[in-house]
Amino acid sequence: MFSNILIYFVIIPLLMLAGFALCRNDKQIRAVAVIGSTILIAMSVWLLVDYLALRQAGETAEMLFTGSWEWFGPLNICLAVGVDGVSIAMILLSSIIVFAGSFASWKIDDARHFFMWLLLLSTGVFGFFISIDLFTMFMFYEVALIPMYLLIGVWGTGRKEYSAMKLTLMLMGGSAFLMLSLIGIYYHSAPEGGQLTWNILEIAKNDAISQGWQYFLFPMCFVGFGVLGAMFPFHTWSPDGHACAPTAVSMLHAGVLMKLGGYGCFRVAMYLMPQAANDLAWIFLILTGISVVYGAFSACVQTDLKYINAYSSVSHCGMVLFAILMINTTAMTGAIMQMLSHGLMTALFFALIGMIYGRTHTRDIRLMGGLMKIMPFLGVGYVIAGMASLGLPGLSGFVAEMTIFVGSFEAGMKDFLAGAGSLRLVFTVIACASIVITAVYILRVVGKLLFGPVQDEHHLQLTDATWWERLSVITLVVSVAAIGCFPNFFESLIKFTFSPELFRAIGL
Amino acid sequence: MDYSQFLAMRQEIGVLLVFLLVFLYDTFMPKKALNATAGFTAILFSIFTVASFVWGNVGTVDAFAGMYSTSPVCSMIKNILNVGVVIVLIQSVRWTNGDMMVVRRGEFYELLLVTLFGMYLMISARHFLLFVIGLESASLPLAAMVAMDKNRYESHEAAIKYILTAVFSSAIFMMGLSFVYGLAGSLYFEDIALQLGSQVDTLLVVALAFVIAGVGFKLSLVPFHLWTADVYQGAPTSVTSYLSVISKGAAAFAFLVILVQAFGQFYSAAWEWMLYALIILTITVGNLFAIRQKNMKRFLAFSSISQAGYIMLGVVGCNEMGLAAMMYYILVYIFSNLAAFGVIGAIENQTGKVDMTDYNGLSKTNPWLACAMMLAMFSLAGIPPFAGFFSKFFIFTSAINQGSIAIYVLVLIALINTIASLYYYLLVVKAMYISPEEPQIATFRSALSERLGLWICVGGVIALGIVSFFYDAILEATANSPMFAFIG
Amino acid sequence: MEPVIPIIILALPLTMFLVLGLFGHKMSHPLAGVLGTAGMGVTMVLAYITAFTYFFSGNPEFIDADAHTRLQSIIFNVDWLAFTDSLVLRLGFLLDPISALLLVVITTISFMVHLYSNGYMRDHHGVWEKGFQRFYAFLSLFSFSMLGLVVATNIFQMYIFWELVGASSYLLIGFYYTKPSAVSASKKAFIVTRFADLGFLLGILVLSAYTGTFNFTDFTSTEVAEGVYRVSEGTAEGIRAMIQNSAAPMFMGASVLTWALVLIFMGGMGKSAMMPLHIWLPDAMEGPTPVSALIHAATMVVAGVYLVARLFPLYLMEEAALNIIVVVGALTALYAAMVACTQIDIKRVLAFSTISQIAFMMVSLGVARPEFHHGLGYMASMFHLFTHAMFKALLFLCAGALIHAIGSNDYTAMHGLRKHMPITHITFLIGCLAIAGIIPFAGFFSKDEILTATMGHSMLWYVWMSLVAGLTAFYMFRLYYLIFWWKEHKVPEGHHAPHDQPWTMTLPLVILAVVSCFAGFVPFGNLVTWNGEEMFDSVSFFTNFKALDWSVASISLAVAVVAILIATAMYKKENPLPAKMKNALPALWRWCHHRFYWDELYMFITHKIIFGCISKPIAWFDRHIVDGTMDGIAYVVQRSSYAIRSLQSGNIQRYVWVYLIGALLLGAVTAICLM
Amino acid sequence: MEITMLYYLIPSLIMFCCGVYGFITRRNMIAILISLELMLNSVDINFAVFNRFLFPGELEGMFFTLFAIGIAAAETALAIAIIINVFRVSEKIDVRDVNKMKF
Repeated sequence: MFSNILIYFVIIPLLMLAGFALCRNDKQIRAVAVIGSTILIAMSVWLLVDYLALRQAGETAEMLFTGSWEWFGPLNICLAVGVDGVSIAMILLSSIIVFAGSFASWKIDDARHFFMWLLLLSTGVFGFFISIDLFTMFMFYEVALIPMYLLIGVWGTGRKEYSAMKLTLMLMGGSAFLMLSLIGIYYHSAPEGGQLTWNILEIAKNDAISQGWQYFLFPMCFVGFGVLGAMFPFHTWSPDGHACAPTAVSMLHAGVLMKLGGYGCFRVAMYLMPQAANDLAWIFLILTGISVVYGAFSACVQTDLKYINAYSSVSHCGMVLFAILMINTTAMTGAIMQMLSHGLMTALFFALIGMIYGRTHTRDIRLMGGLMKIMPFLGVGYVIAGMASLGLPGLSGFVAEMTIFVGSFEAGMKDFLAGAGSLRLVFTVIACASIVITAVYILRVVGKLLFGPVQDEHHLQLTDATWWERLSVITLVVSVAAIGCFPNFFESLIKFTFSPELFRAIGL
Repeated sequence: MDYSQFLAMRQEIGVLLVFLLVFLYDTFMPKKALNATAGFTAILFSIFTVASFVWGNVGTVDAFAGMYSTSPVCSMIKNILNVGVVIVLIQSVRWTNGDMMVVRRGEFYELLLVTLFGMYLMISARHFLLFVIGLESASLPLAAMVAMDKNRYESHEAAIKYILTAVFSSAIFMMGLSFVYGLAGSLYFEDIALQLGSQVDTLLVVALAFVIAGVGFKLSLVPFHLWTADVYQGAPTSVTSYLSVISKGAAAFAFLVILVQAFGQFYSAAWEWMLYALIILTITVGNLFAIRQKNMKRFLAFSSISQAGYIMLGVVGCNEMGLAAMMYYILVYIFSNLAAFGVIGAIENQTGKVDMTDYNGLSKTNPWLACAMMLAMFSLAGIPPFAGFFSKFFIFTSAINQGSIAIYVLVLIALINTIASLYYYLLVVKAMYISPEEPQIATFRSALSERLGLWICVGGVIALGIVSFFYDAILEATANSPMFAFIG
Repeated sequence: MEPVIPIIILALPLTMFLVLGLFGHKMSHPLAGVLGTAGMGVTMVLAYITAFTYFFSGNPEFIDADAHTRLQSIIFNVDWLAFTDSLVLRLGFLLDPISALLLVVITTISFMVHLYSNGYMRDHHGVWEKGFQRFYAFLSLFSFSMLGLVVATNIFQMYIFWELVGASSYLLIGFYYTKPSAVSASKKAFIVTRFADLGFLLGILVLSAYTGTFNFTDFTSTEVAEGVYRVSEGTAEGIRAMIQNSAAPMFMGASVLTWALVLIFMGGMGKSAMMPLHIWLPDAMEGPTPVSALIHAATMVVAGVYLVARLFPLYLMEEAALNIIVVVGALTALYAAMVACTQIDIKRVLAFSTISQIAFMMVSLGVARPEFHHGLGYMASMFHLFTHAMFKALLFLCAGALIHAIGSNDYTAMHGLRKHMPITHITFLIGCLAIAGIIPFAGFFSKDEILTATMGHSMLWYVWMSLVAGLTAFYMFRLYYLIFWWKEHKVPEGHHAPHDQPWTMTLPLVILAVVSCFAGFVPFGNLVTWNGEEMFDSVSFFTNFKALDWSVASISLAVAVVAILIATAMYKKENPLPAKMKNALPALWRWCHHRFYWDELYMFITHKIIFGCISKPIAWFDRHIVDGTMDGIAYVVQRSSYAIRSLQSGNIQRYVWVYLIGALLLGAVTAICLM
Repeated sequence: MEITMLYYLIPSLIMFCCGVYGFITRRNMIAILISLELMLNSVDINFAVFNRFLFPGELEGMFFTLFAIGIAAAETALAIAIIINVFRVSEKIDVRDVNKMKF
């Protein structure tokens, strides 16, 4: 068991957790946080390199580094792990954001407990991404959710109690549906008389879920994960939750946790129930298509920086689910890219917003202005994040969105030419329109917040970023630019995942 | 008569032995030594518990012409209850050592052991006469225990409410039994099943409803639950914790035994649907009431009502998996709930405060207590990696094993209810950790016994789920149980 | 050709951007300026070498000497992002007549502007502008993006750099970011072009979905050798056939190809400020004047023209698309010229003049047909692009010098500057003559060819465009007179008299003025034609002169001269004539002065409709309906919790009553259900 | 007239109903206890009657009756003790006053 590298993605956060408990002062806590998160990044890079080397060597198995250890034998629950390109991308994303998040919360109050909860959350996130057993996956999923309550409730600002409660309850509401559908999948995971299993790969191989059951289980599964992916109309936890959360939590939550939703939709809902995914896609296409433009339009008139970003996340994460539903290799690749991209840039956004808020003590854009002059580093960072968000080539948002658009349009054309309706096509065009709206709200914020005359005399005394803040921002900016500049690397990493298995049942 | 039959009852006899020793100790030891009654009982009972784990299992044996039956499953559930009792005993040390309890210390333990004996009988009874004796000896002494807090009016009010409703309930129960007897001509579970055939008539349904009501009273299923909150609130905390976990666990098991052994063939015809209705009502109403409770004990009373609904999910599955899941749920529930009551008891003993608002800012003054409470709440709410998550997951899984769409709907309703329950469990966490108000409770160091009890509970809450041994052991005990032969 | 030099051409500006952007604030101002200028200088030289090699080396990669046809050559092409197996986004370097031409234009103007900015970006006391290094970094970024755009090998690469030039334009317009007007102008520019780019993107998606390729060469050319292509109408016809034979060749009454081309043209309209997407360009003058010269006069704004030219063989397949281009271009040309006559801000006059001139190029492309003089319109368009870049950059840089000297954008603060700033005066005059189309200045030749091509297509548009040419001459000379003549310049108390600027600013003026004088003699017909075929058998300095169609040339010359004379009469000396004119046609003047209220219309659409009628209601809906539902569920649960509290009345008798009813109901309901 | 089972069962049922009615309507707790006795006794009658008429060869029902009587006695004793306790603390015997804990 301990010879499998993946296990350490869970063990190391847990060790860090123990380390925090033993630390005696903030300095040691920070040291543990930095060392731990650096190890995590190093491990994910190692994993990435190892994975690519194996693929290069002609390894064609769907998942690599697999391992399965029996846990609850009678129910066939195993601690099964394994990764493919998508998981690795997500693991990489998570470790980068944990790293940046540690630096962003350098001076947090009660650092010990903060970091303990944060690392519990990370444990859940990593565990979720490495698991290929539905039970452990779901367990880690919930492990990742609950620390949010305390992180927001204790360290948050504003209406934190309300927001924390709302966020937790809504997400748990999603997971209620999810749990039911996972159990349902378990009971249909094998043909009559076969050994039931929770293992995703085996379920997919067995392909025993009948069409009727797929129709029943798929919507619940998709909605369950979709809530975390901020799908309209279950997204309202996101603005309130983000607005009240402390910086690192917003980063982790928007950056990684919301990806759990998209990843789950892809890995569980679509992968295990492709028939229903194909037939029922239209319902969710409409919902996610609405998410995309709806979030963008909502963001246009918000005045709170975090609200703007939260709605923008609704729009961008809607794009992820939207693309997944296209059931088209290109679009799905784009969806994963978008997850990566959105994760990084939204983490960057939230980091910067947190830093700005820490100085000005307001997030209302009407009360701020001309900050570029006062804190050029943060200002430039914000502009870069904004540019990434509105899809400037060379930054991550562009490649992701373009891949999605090309793929979706292809899927739409295919439907259209086959006389299968033009829903996909129409919604693709609508989704494309979001790039304009995105530009509107991003530039609106940038213009009001950073440019123009200084609004508040007191702001003139503020200082620019400290070194740890710079480090946090630079890490994220470099990651965003790396994806934007070398998309082919990530694209090919991800693409291999879309094996014919996924499309087999629907004849694609 | 074959006296070796008594060997099958070795667990019951063990309890009686402990009872006798405590009684003798309490009666004949000099007054000075009585301070140690609590410790004596706890140690003695712990020894019994261990012994019962080691020698308690005699395999599947019927004794006394089949009135009494024990099996690995029965011995397992008794052992599980024993563990809970050990924790209750440890946690109650400080309370019974209080000034007020000087003269009644022994009584408390004696009554407690008698009720435990009654529960053993309920579990092992395969004849309704024995069952009724067990039921009554499990509930009548409890009334005296509830009234133990002589100086508090609430304690008496709780006791009167308990005894009156309990007697009413047993009257209804026995009324139902009389109909069953009239229809079947026997009070043996097996004979009932054989005699009744599979024909359902109205009288039988009414009798069944009365029987379910009678046992549902012990389990506090809605609408037979109304005594619960008042009694939990009024009773001394140690009694409440005993009432909420041990008595409930025993009743749940007995309920399952009655339903499947005596009325198994009417499963899909009659009581499956009754259970659905009761489960939905229990979970929902329990949650709705719990939402706005301010008194911690009352709050946990309603929470335990809704937990009972989840426990019942193990019954509707009606198979070994369900049985195992139910027993596992009871085990986990014992640890989680006793952790919560342990904290409440510790704080009540120190300050006398039991309101949720008193817990504001507890994490600042008593971080360990707050942490234990939080873990208990998370476990009750079913948050991983704590044991409650696993028990909930397994009980849902076992229920769905039944496979109909109706069960999916039922589980979905139960799952949606978990959101409401999460809400009120988080309210406690919120009070302790988030509430900005000044802490109401000063920093204090709780007694050794309380800390020991809490550590055991917290250890259980963390380990029971992650370490799969416990679940596997239970499942092993339930495997191939002949109990479900009559499920049609 | 080895890809080394092309790579450096692209890499050098990018490096400069990164170096100046990341470390600029640690450098001294002169170092940053010199570094930026030198980098651009090197790039310019390399671009010249490349263009020269392309046009004159006779290398078979570049020219089919037997057929006298210039070829398209892909110097390098690397995969950047593989969407699917066939749809691969590559970054490459396509060398053909127009990209070589644009390389020259961009690097020249860019270098001039780099040089010029050394002087412009500091005040009279030599104090550097704040963010001077940043300015150079952005200029480098822009140059990189623009170069990447013109050498694009596929339409998606073009889109990438298209976005990048948009962004660098945004950054440069908003260079004075503390000035609210600059911020809003930059925002406007970005959003309007973004909107247009949406069309471009959709066009690309449609085109690629049908054809399965992004490559320009797959749309318009046939491969003659490895990496070498020749423009061919046949390929474009093949594309058209492919779409016509597909399952859905028509959409809403027009062919899909038309839709795709019009959508792509929409992107061009945005960047090239065609009506109705022109509104950002006049506002973009909020940026520093060198930026206006580089981006908003010479290079970026012609990207739309370039885009259409790049896909010209494909446009030829759809008459409808070309007609739309002509109509849009002609309307824009007239509109912009009329508005230019009434503006006070000298940069705005120049901006509208730019719009009008680009519209000329568009019209020229729209009317170009292979059957008329080897596609004369195409050549004329590119020719005009080239000459216009030179003289318009010159005019802008002159305007910059004036603004720098006076400190205001309005001609009302200038007047009579000819004696104070002689060099600026002369160069500005040359620019005006060039744009007015006076022989032998550059604009004359290119504009004349445009008019010829237009006449070859349709008499209506010929008359129309000639009128616009006359208007052009009129408003330019109006501007010229109002700046340099009209009345004596009054130096305000305590100020120095205005004077010519330092050499860094003057030198580019002189160079560009010289180029404007002689650019018209470049034998474009042999260099840039739609299919690469050379127009003339042999060339000399006077080729263009000889090839003039005097029937057209004399008319246009006459129109220009008459217009100049009118302007002279009206504006040379202070007189009441302009005021009288204004009062004679008040409505027309007001509409022109307010630019036909386009801005107000857009304001209405964005603020009232998009923000007021869409965004705000959606935000409200989200808070109150969607979120309200969630809160409402919680509220209902809470309320129902209170509603049923009387169940737990505390009364034992009620308890057993409920118990009994419960038990009876349980039995009764089950019994009834069983019957 | 032959005395059939119904002649016993109907009075037993009436007794039971009276007991329930008494429990629900009487305010005195002692009266409530008496009502409970009525209910329990009606159960006893049922068992005895069923045994006597339907299964005359056995004694199961009779035994049950005996035990039930014993249990009823224990219950009554306990209940009276608690009622006395309540009376001592609150000086009240009205069941409707015992409702301090509610909702």
